[in-house]
Amino acid sequence: MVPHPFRVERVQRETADTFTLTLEPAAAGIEIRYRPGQFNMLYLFGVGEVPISVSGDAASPVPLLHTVRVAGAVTRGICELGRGGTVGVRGPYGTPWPVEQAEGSDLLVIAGGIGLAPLRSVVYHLMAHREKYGRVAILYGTRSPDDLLYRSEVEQWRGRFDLDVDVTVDHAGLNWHGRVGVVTTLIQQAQFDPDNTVAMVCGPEIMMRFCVRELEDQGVDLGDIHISMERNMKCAVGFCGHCQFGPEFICKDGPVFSYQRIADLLDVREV
Amino acid sequence: MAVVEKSKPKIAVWKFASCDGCQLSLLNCEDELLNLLGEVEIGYFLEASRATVEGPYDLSLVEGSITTPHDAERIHSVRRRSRHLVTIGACATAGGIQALRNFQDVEEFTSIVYASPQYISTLRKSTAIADHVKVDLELRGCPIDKGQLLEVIGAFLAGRKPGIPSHSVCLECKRQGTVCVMVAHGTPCLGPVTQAGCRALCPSYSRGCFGCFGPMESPNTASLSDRWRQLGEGNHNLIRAFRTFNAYADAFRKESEALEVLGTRDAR
Amino acid sequence: MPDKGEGNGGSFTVSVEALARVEGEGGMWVAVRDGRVAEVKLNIYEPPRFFEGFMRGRRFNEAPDITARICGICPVAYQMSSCHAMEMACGVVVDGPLRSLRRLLYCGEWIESHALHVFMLHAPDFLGYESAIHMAQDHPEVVQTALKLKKVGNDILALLGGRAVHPINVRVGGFYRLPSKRQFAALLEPLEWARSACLETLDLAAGFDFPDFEQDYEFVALRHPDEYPFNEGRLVSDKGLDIDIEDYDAHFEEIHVEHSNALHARLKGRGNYFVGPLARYSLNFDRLSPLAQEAARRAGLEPVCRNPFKSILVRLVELVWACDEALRILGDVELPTTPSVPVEPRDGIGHGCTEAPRGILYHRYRIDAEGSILDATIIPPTSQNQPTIESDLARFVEQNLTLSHEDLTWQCEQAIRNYDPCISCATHFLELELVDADAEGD
Amino acid sequence: MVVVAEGLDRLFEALRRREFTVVGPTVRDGAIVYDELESAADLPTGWTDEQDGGHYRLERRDDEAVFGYVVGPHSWKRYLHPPFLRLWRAEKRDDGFQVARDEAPRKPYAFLGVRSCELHAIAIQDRVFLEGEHVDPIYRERRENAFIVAVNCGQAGGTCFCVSMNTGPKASQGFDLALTEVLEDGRHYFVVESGSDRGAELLAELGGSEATEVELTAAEVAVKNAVGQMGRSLETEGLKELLYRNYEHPRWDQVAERCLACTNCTMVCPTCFCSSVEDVSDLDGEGAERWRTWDSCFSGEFSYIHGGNVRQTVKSRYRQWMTHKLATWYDQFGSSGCVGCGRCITWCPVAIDITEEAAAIRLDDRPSEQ
Ligand SMILES: Cc1cc2nc3c(=O)[nH]c(=O)nc-3n(C[C@H](O)[C@H](O)[C@H](O)COP(=O)(O)OP(=O)(O)OC[C@H]3O[C@@H](n4cnc5c(N)ncnc54)[C@H](O)[C@@H]3O)c2cc1C
Ligand code: SF4
Ligand code: SF4
Ligand code: SF4
Repeated sequence: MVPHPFRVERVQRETADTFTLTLEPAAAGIEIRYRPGQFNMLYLFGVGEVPISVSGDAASPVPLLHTVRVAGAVTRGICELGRGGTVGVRGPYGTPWPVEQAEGSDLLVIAGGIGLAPLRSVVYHLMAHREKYGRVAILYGTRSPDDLLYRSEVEQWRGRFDLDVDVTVDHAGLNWHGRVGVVTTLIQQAQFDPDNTVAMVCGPEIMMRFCVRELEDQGVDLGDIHISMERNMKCAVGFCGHCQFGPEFICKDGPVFSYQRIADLLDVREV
Repeated sequence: MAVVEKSKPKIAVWKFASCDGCQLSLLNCEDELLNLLGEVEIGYFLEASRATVEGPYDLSLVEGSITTPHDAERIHSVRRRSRHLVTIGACATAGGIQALRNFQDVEEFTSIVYASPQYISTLRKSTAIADHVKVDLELRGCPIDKGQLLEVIGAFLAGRKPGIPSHSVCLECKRQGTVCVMVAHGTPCLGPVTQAGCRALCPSYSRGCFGCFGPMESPNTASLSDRWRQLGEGNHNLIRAFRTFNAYADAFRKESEALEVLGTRDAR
Repeated sequence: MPDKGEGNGGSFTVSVEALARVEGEGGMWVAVRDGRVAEVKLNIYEPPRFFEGFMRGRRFNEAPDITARICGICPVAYQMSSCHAMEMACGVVVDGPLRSLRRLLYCGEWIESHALHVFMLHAPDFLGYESAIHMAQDHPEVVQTALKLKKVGNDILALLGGRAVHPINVRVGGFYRLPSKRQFAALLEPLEWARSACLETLDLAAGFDFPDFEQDYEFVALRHPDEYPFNEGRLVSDKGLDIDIEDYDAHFEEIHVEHSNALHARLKGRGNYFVGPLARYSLNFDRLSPLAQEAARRAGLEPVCRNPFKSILVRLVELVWACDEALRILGDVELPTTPSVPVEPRDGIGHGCTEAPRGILYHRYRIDAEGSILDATIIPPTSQNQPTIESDLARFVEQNLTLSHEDLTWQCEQAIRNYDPCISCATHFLELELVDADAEGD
Repeated sequence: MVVVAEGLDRLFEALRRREFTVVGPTVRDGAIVYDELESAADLPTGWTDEQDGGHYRLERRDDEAVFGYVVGPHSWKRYLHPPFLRLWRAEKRDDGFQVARDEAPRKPYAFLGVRSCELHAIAIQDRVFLEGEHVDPIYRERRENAFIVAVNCGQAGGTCFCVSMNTGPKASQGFDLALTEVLEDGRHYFVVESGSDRGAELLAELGGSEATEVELTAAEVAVKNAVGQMGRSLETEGLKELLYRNYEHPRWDQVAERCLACTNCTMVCPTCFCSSVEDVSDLDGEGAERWRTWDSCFSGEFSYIHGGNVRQTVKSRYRQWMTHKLATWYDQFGSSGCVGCGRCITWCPVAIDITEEAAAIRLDDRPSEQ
């Protein structure tokens, strides 16, 4: 439970407040092998520690990629480190997206805002194993065009004939020629077989709720919908108790849950 | 990368109506003061130095409440010259003990004015700094705890969020293993509605908390008042309990006013 | 030299808008016309806080906690004076080991307060620094000693009082809870170190340059049959005053002057007087411990000292004594069986006068049978010294008209700092003028 | 085995010889608390406690019983899962920083006077810290080395309900030694049972005699008495499902009117394990530390995520706590999170009573609409 020092090799600016860090272990022999959807605890010396999903390709765990949005002191400090800086990393923790179970099905990857970060590993995975899946749609929504993550990469995905990539924004600017509207509208237009589809959804809780409702309307089984949850986390291993959500510990039973498992709790306020 | 000599952050300490105790807490950091002086530049701290450095200041610590028209002006100029402004102590965060005047009837107070000529000008109310300007952080206590003061300065230097919890005194009391004075001795205690920070000092001296750190984050003062009554305290004792060093902090003020409405029946 | 008159015939003013290294907010203003000091004002603009006003209607046992908030530098003094006053009103005497522990607590405050003043507020004047912070660059060891010494005082306060500023363990009748023997024993070693550190510093400070400035003050202090005074004694002066503290009112008066938010105190029919270390020392030299007396002599002090600039030496002598006294108390104190004696309110008047680090602090309360405070009077040392400070300034400026303006200003400030004035204390009184409600807010 | 009262001195000696730090009950500040003990003289001989909701008083007994009280405000988690703990310290280096764990060797604890409900509480925390995917090394080190001397309850307190929770009053497992104190016919002795090899070995050093039928019966009777004295009871049948279907019950609003969110109940609960970490830094920025401290689901910050607290209302915090104790705990760790020790009832300043709250919901079962 002690963080290992990792060196910042590169800081890529994604949006005004979001950065992707490329991290290499500072000492030999440290390697964090993870699966898509898992997260690490990132420690900024003397400042604090926060959970951040891995946003890289799980097949090549070095270097480690994390996409961080500035929310407060720790995330700001991490984003300001710059090349050569050091972050402490411990992990990986939590449950992964069920990419193996989804083999043979159509796949809906639905992201809102920063929610694309933990799903990018899924995209890498399915591009590497494209033949194992049916139709694949990546549906991505943000508040404005300026909030889109991984722009050029998303463009590349869009260019692939074996992926349906659809992007929408809530509020368009002058230079936006794409879709405008909430991400749920993309679901209505996506091509998938509701009886044989696995959906992976990540974004603000309210956005996930609406997506689930839409998917349900389209006939997707609640057990085939997976979402990633966020709660306060101090230890990431189920000791500190902060991340409890009813009977679940978000850190070890989640963050990725099948919707069915937590549906009842999501209906109750302030669980 | 070019090595740039980082200039030390400038700290200023300002005083309004107060007892000086909170700023003294800074000088009372005997073990850390010299280290601290290695990390910061004292730009303005009259209690300690006749030398002053021009602003703007990176961190201003403001002690005391606003009680005069002149001070009501001065605090704006302090704010303008401060990048971060932290209030220290009950006076600065809630008006202090001198806010007891706020409850006095104006007529009543003028009637006790002495016959001798008046040269003082003062405002009707003693108010918190946050009632006048934007405050970045409030440090509670009458006086503040020097450990918390160091935490704020240390966090400021490190760029982290200071660990200043807003939960009750009870949590600290229990962590320390102190025996609850209310449950085990029947001593009325404001600990359950008071914000932690003092390391639950009074109960550790077998005394009930009298609320010098002001209300905690979700203070259920009405429920505690009920309990005090069960322990035999009359409403007027309760009113006095809520009206001491943080009398004008919202939750305490409202409770004392509600109790006043209830009447001052005394169970003594 | 700038705006300074040429020699004796000039007219100019010496003013400092905000005095530094004093507790609280004040300024000074000295006007010189044709080589004579025409006007002196110690301008105390620290806002008044009306303690005596809102003490009315509070319960008698709240006085120690509430009045402590008058001053964060000497809260114990307020707690002691109010406890004694309330105990007198209720007809209770706190004696024996509890009394000794109160003295021990007071030692803690003296050590803390004197160490702060001597090293961090006053010494920089003699050594030519703007502050102890600046002094620390050239003399880190002095500042380290200062801090360590202060800490010894604060440790006593923290152990017996709960914390250094506004202790929570003092009550009418004694304490809430007593520390253990083992905890007390831990104070011994640091106190022994402190005592020798003070002795060494005294020898050093004896070599400072002191302006030649002997004045004919009327010294007023407590005097106790066999102790150097803290909590009890008669009020005496070197000009014949010798009264019970209950008669304070008959002999002293407070007046309000325009330029100050603090009241001025005077001896009725006689005028200015002087309280504080110099007065205490000069009236009680024979009550000091042999070690402290010996140290005073070595530092070149006579048993009576009339030069306020030498108050730094006298404070050091008192520091030696306070360490000595604390060690004596710790050496033979038996822990009391209960932390306090019961005090039941009754209809009455109580007076308390104790020796705060800066001089006598007088409290008087009238309470009713239920223990409600009917009225309160609190006269802190700085109010009492204010007229004397002003007259010192006048004489000092007159004697030093040849100094550069800058030096004169600094030395005037120093002349004020001789008194270690505590301005927060001085502005606590009752009168209040309300400005128009419309002027409120921003 | 039967050991006379003086045998406690020999017990201390034997534990001392084995280099244990003995922790047990002692009287301090008007309560019986757990602390490090020097000798049997530190034990609360002749004292008892009177307990009710929000009420605790230390009282003199009219006999010399050593363990004639119930449980106080402290629990053993203070030692196994301490309230303040430095997890590590890190120093800045040219190439980043280096973390050093605190690995100071410490003497193992011997816990003296552990009640049956407390043994169950320890077993519950074992499940949290030792039996999951991750193991807490600090807890493990303290726990594995601890020597446990249990005491069977000869009387129950005003807020006890271990019988309802199936956790007492007699210790059935998880101890090295278990004592039953008997004061009868002018005799004062302990019937001692060993629960482990090292317990048996130590027992042999206490100079006892084989227990007679009469003595064994006396011990049994003492424990039986306790069963009949439970001050509280809690119906556990279907409790988990009951609470799961009553997330929106109006009772939560009612209890929130009284609840102070003061955290006392969680602090005194022997199974509550929540903690926080605090990252602190030296003023010069060269060193940093991480501390772990007890935390509580009653505090607002506990559930803070960027933008606000998830559990804003006191209602939701109380519901989280009680539902955790009595329902979600089963799903998380396979048992109740409550052992019926009654501490949360006694030490709640406003006398909120978990048994009463559960009963109220049961009485007015209102499954929330889905
Ligand atoms: C499983 C998981 C994965 C995450 N993945 C990412 C990611 O890939 N990229 C990203 O930018 N953010 C991610 N977050 C959110 C990120 O953890 C928070 O933004 C971060 O904790 C804010 O910390 P702060 O100190 O900068 O902000 P502050 O708002 O000052 O937060 C103070 C403290 O509150 C807690 N806290 C605040 N917000 C959150 C939160 N949303 N979740 C958990 N604890 C919080 C933390 O302990 C934090 O140190 C993830 C959160 C979780 C739980
Ligand atoms: S216990 Fe209460 S009154 Fe006492 S120091 Fe702490 S906050 Fe102040
Ligand atoms: S919930 Fe209450 S009764 Fe149950 S174990 Fe915790 S403190 Fe004891
Ligand atoms: S239930 Fe009682 S002890 Fe627990 S938080 Fe509420 S008031 Fe405090």
